[in-house]
Amino acid sequence: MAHQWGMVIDLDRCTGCEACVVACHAENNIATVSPEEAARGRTMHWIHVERHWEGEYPNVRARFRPVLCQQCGAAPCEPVCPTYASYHTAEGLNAQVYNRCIGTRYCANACPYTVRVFNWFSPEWDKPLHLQLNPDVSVREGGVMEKCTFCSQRITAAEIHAQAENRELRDGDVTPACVQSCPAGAMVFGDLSDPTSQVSRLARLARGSKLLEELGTLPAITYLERE
Amino acid sequence: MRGYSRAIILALIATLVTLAGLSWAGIAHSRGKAILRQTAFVQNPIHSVPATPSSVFTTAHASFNDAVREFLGLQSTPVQPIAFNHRIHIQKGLQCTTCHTGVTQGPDAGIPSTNFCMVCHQVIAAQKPEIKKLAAYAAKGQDIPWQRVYWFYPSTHVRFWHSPHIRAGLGCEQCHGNLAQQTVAVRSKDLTMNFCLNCHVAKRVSVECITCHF
Amino acid sequence: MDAIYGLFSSSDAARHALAALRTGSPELGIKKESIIVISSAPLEGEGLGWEEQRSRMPWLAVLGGLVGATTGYALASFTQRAYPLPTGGMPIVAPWPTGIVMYELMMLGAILTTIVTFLITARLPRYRDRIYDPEVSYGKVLVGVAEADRDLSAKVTQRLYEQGAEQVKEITGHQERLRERQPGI
Amino acid sequence: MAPNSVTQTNVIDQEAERIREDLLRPLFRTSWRFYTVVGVLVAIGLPGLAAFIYQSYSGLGVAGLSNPVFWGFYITNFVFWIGISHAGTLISAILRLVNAGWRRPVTRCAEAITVFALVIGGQFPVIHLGRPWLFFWLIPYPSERHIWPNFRSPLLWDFLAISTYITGSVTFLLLPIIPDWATVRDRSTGLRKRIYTVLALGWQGTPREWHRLETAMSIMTVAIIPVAVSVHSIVSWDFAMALVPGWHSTVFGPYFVVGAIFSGIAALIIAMALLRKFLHLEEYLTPVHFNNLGKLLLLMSLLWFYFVFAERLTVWYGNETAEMPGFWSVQRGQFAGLFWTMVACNFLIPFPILAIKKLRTITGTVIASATVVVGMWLERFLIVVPSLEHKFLPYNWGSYRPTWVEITIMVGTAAGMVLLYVLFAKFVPIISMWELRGGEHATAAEVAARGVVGRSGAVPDATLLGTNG
Amino acid sequence: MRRRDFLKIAAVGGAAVTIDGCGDHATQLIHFIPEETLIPGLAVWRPGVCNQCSAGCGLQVKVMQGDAEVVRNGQSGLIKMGLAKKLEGNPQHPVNHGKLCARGQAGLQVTYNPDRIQQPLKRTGERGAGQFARIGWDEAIENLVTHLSPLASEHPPQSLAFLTRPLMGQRRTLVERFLSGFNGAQMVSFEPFDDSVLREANRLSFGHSQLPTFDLARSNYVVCFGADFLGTWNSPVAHNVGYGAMRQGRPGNRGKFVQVECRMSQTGANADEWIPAQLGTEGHLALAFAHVIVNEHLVKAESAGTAGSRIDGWSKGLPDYSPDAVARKTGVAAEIITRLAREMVTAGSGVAIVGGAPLAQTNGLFTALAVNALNELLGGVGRPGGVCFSPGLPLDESKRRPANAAEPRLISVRTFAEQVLSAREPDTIKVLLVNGANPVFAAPTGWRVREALDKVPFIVSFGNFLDETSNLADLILPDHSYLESWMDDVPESGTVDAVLSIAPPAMLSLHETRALPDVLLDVSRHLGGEASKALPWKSYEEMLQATFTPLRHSVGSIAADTDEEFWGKLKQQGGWWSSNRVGPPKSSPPVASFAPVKSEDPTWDGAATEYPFQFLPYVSQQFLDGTHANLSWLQELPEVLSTAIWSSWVEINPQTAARLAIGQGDLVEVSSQHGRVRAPAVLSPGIAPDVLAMPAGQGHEEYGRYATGRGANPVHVLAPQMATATGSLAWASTRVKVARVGSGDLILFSGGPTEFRAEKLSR
Repeated sequence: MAHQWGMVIDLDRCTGCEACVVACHAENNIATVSPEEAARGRTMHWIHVERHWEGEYPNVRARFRPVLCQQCGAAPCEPVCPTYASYHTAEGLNAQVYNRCIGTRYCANACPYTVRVFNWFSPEWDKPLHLQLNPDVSVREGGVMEKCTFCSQRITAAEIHAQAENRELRDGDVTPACVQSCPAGAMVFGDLSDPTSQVSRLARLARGSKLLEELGTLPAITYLERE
Repeated sequence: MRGYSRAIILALIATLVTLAGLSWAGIAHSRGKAILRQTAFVQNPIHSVPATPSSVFTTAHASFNDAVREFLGLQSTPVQPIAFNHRIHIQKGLQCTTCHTGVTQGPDAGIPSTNFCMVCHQVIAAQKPEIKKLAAYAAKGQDIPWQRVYWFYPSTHVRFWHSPHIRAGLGCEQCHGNLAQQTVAVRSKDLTMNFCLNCHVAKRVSVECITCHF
Repeated sequence: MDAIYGLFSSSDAARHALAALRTGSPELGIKKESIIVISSAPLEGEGLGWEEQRSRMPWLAVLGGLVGATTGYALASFTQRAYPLPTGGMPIVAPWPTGIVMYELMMLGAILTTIVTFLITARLPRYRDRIYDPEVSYGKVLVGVAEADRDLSAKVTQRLYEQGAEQVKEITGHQERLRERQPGI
Repeated sequence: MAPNSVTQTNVIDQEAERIREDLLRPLFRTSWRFYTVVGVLVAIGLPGLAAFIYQSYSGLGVAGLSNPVFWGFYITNFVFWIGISHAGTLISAILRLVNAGWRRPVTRCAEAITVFALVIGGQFPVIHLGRPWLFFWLIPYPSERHIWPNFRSPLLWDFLAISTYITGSVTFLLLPIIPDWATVRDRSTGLRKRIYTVLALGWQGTPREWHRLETAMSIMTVAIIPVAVSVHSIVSWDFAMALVPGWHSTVFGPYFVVGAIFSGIAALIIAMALLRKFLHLEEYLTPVHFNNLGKLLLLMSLLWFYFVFAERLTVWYGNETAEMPGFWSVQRGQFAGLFWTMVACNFLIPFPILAIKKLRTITGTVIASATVVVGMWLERFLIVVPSLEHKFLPYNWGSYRPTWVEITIMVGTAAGMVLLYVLFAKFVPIISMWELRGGEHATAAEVAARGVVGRSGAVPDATLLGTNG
Repeated sequence: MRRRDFLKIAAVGGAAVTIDGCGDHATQLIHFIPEETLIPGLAVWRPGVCNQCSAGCGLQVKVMQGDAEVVRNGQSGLIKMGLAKKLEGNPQHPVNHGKLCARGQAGLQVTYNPDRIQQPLKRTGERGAGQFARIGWDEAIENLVTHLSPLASEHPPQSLAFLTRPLMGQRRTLVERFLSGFNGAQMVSFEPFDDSVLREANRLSFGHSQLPTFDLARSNYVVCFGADFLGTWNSPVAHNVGYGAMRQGRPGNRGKFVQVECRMSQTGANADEWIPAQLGTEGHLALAFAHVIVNEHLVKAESAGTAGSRIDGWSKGLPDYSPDAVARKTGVAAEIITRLAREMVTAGSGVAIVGGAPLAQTNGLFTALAVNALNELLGGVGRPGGVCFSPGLPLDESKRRPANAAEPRLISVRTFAEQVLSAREPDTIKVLLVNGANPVFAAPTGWRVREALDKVPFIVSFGNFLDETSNLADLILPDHSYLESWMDDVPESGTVDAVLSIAPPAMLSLHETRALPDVLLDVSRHLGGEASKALPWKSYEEMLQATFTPLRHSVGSIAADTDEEFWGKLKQQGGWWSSNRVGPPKSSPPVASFAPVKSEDPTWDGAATEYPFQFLPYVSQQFLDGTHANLSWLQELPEVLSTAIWSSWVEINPQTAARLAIGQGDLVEVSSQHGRVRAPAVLSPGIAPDVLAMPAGQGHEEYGRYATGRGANPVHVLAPQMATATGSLAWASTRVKVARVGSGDLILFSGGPTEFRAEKLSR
């Protein structure tokens, strides 16, 4: 049985510190754009923390929700791609194959979570910021769609290492950068096909729900709602 | 007759005006993300202008020529600073892994530094012209600027791990040709996607796109 | 290719000439099949050769459509199965989209078949061995006889003039030389 | 009987010859106006080309698109032009199918619109690509990558549908041109003669050729209508297949098709008016044509209004959380101005003009058409952009503001369309000469009276729209 | 058109000419022999110590081989070297448990910042004009020695000052020892939003002059007064780790969290109850809680011990602080006060936290003491789920300084500036050494730091970057980044263990920089005499080894037989921590005599009539006090509540804004008696109607390409008011007025409307 990678995000733990956001930038060679580009809404965040206000002052509350690619089981973004740049892997990942992407941006329109970002220009780094680039991950070129991969490079590396040690992957062998960084432990990653994994156990909690569940996209991310 | 030609002109003008209005006034008003220009400022004058960001690392092409070459998949033949002879080293009994140490452990095979070469060549064949070049590099404290022989364009987004392939029992020659027959390494295999896929399909290993493209 | 023909100003005259040639064909020693009519517009009415025209073109188009649809299915299913990449939880060969592909290729097949059938049955393009007169494009109707290597001039010329031909011309040899023939010879 | 008949035919002959001269005049005489027009159009078009090259090289970011409004002017124009393309083939096919006699002067200029609108519209999906140089990956061909296009993608359906449509339309346009090219061939000399000789394919005009041509045309007529319907349905499915509030709607197929025909007729009326004016075809493109097309336009305007109403009603009545922000932004938010302009352009203005018989003159229909073209462009824009601005998660809403690049390309391609049309009118008789028989165009009454055109098995004409002129 | 675009177009045009004319830039550079060998493509993880704030988190640095362009022996070339690629928390570290905050993650960009000073610089133009010449290290050291040697030999009083941001670990010792060689040398410590009030209060209440550690993980009830403890305050990563456990770490027992503040912070957004109280009255509110608890006999007043005794009227049941009276003062309803007070006690284990704006008032000490007393009353001090103080290392602290050396005087920047400006002989301070502190940017204009610096004859900066203060330097000796140098720290809080964070350089230096400690050692060797006697080590590493190997004899995370083994393991592990937890200390014996504090209201600068709004600058989630404004990742990190990026802004209550006709993004001018600042408005539902808040950190005049000229600096409007007890800046005690001055621009990450309600969104 292939792994089915999934994530649980406990909104009761999430404090909106955004460590995940920077961790993701660092891990995945995500470019910062520029103030001008940012003003056009062209930032490249693969994960962002949504903030929703509730109520009026003084009975006001804010809720945070980290939103990243939900790695949907029935992903609206996948079938619309004419070149198979977006497809579903056997391990439940919603893959984005950069070299196949011709930049129709159809997938980004189809994505109800708006978590796909487009390289409007080829990214640039002011020297020597390019030295920070993670050699494990491609630097995407202009005209290519990208999004959260569940840090598939870490999954691949963990599989290679496990294979080298002649063993199966264990729960906790793979942690995407955001999960690794989350100080409050709000994010848990693992194999949903293994009923004993931490992520499976958490996903079964009554607090769990999927984002925009009614759309039938079958996200691999379960949100545990704030109590 | 005159009447409707004027009407057409008016309609055209109206179209243009609508378009202009659309683009500059109506569409992107207010609440969106795009509120251009940033004008928060302090009263103190800014006395030095920040340096213009210089673009150094980019996947964009240096020239149109590069772009065309990449599009056509053309790779120029590397010219090595020293005519390293693979055949002799293999004949003398050296293993590939003696120098390419990373190949069993990580993604990259790696090339040893000048110092490593000099461990042997301090003595061995020290008088040969190519070895003298090597010694000259070593004396200057410089590494040899080897040229890559096998590589992919960045736009292919290919990530390749050597170690799993070595563990799977693949010989180096599968992808690099028989280096025991080569002097200076040349690109003797065309490492296309077809080449990789055929092997992956034959050996029933993953043909998921993201196995290699991530 | 030798031919002889008359140019007529009206379709009625042309029709009469055609009828005359047909009825007189044994007498003139010409085959019915070698009688030609050329006009700058489809001619109206009976007796101008229309009734003889039959074509299987619609059926061929239907057949082409079927072939197109089959191609569409084959293309969609074989290519998708060759490198099966699941998307959106859909089957590898998804029925509805394949239906669309089949439909479009069916129509394409029908259209291409029609074009090809048209070109073949209308014997186009053909730049050589054709009987033609530029006068046709000025509205004249050409009626004549084309039979290889036969001298039919006198009788046929006569007959054509009788039927009101404004001009009678003949083509001899492979150079397609045009020679106007005078009436009454 | 015979002499009488001869006299009669001679008159017709002269008449036919005059028609030919009228229609061939633009081909043989070139005025300074032609060069001016071509010059101006090239001058407008080239910056568009330059802008596209600039965009390809710098990155799509030079356009005004953003996250989450990934589609903007380019796709708007794509849909718009594909809509315009329904001018021709569909209208002409319908008129052919019902054998409306008055269609004869209209069909070719309509079909030409189709082909060129497709050529222009078909460029937009490529223009809008992030990596346009890789557009050929949409074509199913065997490659060393072992990967084929994804036939589940509406964009691929688009590709197939537009390919089929353009093949069909070109055929539909070219087949009846062959005899006319033969005519041109016979009347020209030198290089032009050689070119037209090739183009005419050695057309003679035998009954066999005429028969095959008409058979082929009747098959094409039948075939092109479903293709045209499918093309715009598929274009609408580009939207309807995506889970975007405001897009995911079943009514989009017919809604788009109706809109397409609507804008197509409008474009045709404008084109006819221009041709009539500049090529002096007053005698051939008569008020009757404008009147008839005006009625068609009126019908489509009503249909369009019906669809807009139906679509809005269900959204409003359903009051779904996700759909309402986009809906209200169009009804009374930042897009309200454009929306009500659209309603005015597509209904409020053209409806009275077209409904009142006195106003349904050439001037009237042209004014109505001009507003409809603008209105239909706005409609496409209002389908594409506001929905993308207001997707499910409000945190991610965004906005769109086009840049000079998009506008330049848009204007440039529009100029390109006109340029192609002008050149076409220059090199091809814009009214089918062989289909237009002497006297037939004179008045609609005459058209109605004259009845059948001699074609085997043909339905008597003037059954539908030609009768009540 | 940007230059880049032009070049690209030019490239297209020139393509025909330059066919095949382009070489690989990299091949034209010399390749140096690598100084360390790593397996290419494989990552090694090396320990590190985070220097992005003062929490002292332990790092794990992912290092991979890469080609870097460097200068070696004056020659530039390429070298294969280990490059830090990612920063993660050290999983073993007791403070951060393998986690790291956004700012910590972004620390990578400090090392690779394009605007780093790459080699020593000497001023060539006017001071402040930003004109510098590159010089070699020998010349630079010689230059410094020349200026310092007269001071070392002649012993003039107050001849040398060392302006620094709070120093970590042994760096502080080293600098103190260095300064001890100069008679009357001063240490000027500067931290813009410092916690000296709280330290003082903790000294008075508990006998520990340090920041507290909270055992949130075992707490059932957290009430926090104004501190952004999950975002920026104290040891945020440790707090987040604990907070997560408090909420969902114990099945069936979810701790409650109440936040008292007048502007919703990132922390406050997480509260179960968010209670806006009048700024400066938080102490009263705390005592009102105590009042209810004591008077309802839930807990005996005496149990508050020393901490209670610091409050006037404590033993009498705090008669002045009845819920009704306090409700009038704070704006918090009496019922809420009563209810919360009861909840706190019944919850079992509770902790009260105070920090940030409430202490940045003239009555800050009162507030802090009040909360401390409440804390003690709740029984949380030194108990599970409460508050405690991290123990120091089990080392003999007396060795820190040579016995005969005088301790350098520690003064504030304000005092320093006053001294310089008021001195009769203007050159009393002859040399000023600056390390990391940027008071020209972050101190209120009223302190006149810039004028003072102008009067100092010779300024040396050890800064990595040209900031507003370094820009005034005569000589710049750039420090290594913290990934390139030996780092050590003893976290002040965030852990109940005794912790030493220590790490060798994770990577070789990228530029021609030198570590500050080694430069000081070098300089002291050059100076000779007293100065060198105080610093007998050859290198900082040697000093660290000498200092910390004695830890081998304490029970801790490392067992080793020899000092070398211990040192080796220490370097590998990235620190040492006591393994059997040194129990959190109980309340210490009373500290000196201290008159109990009476109810004290804050004093506001500016009349309420003319300046109707309280101005609340706050530590920025992205940039803290502005130190990180030059990191592009953080500039593009949306501030989580406003979602603003690349911006600074003024937060206004929507109703207030409506009254003043201010719309979202409008440019507003905020002015006090002391200055004005302009920034776009952000309408925030989470701010009191009479408060204007503004994040610190932007508005740099000189700080590299990402920060310079971006946003506005709220410090410019601050009154130079002090907290009465400690003399630190009362940065939240200024009144301002606001007016719309135009249509401003604001970059928001979220394009969505603020009024959208989440409950409609998902179920």
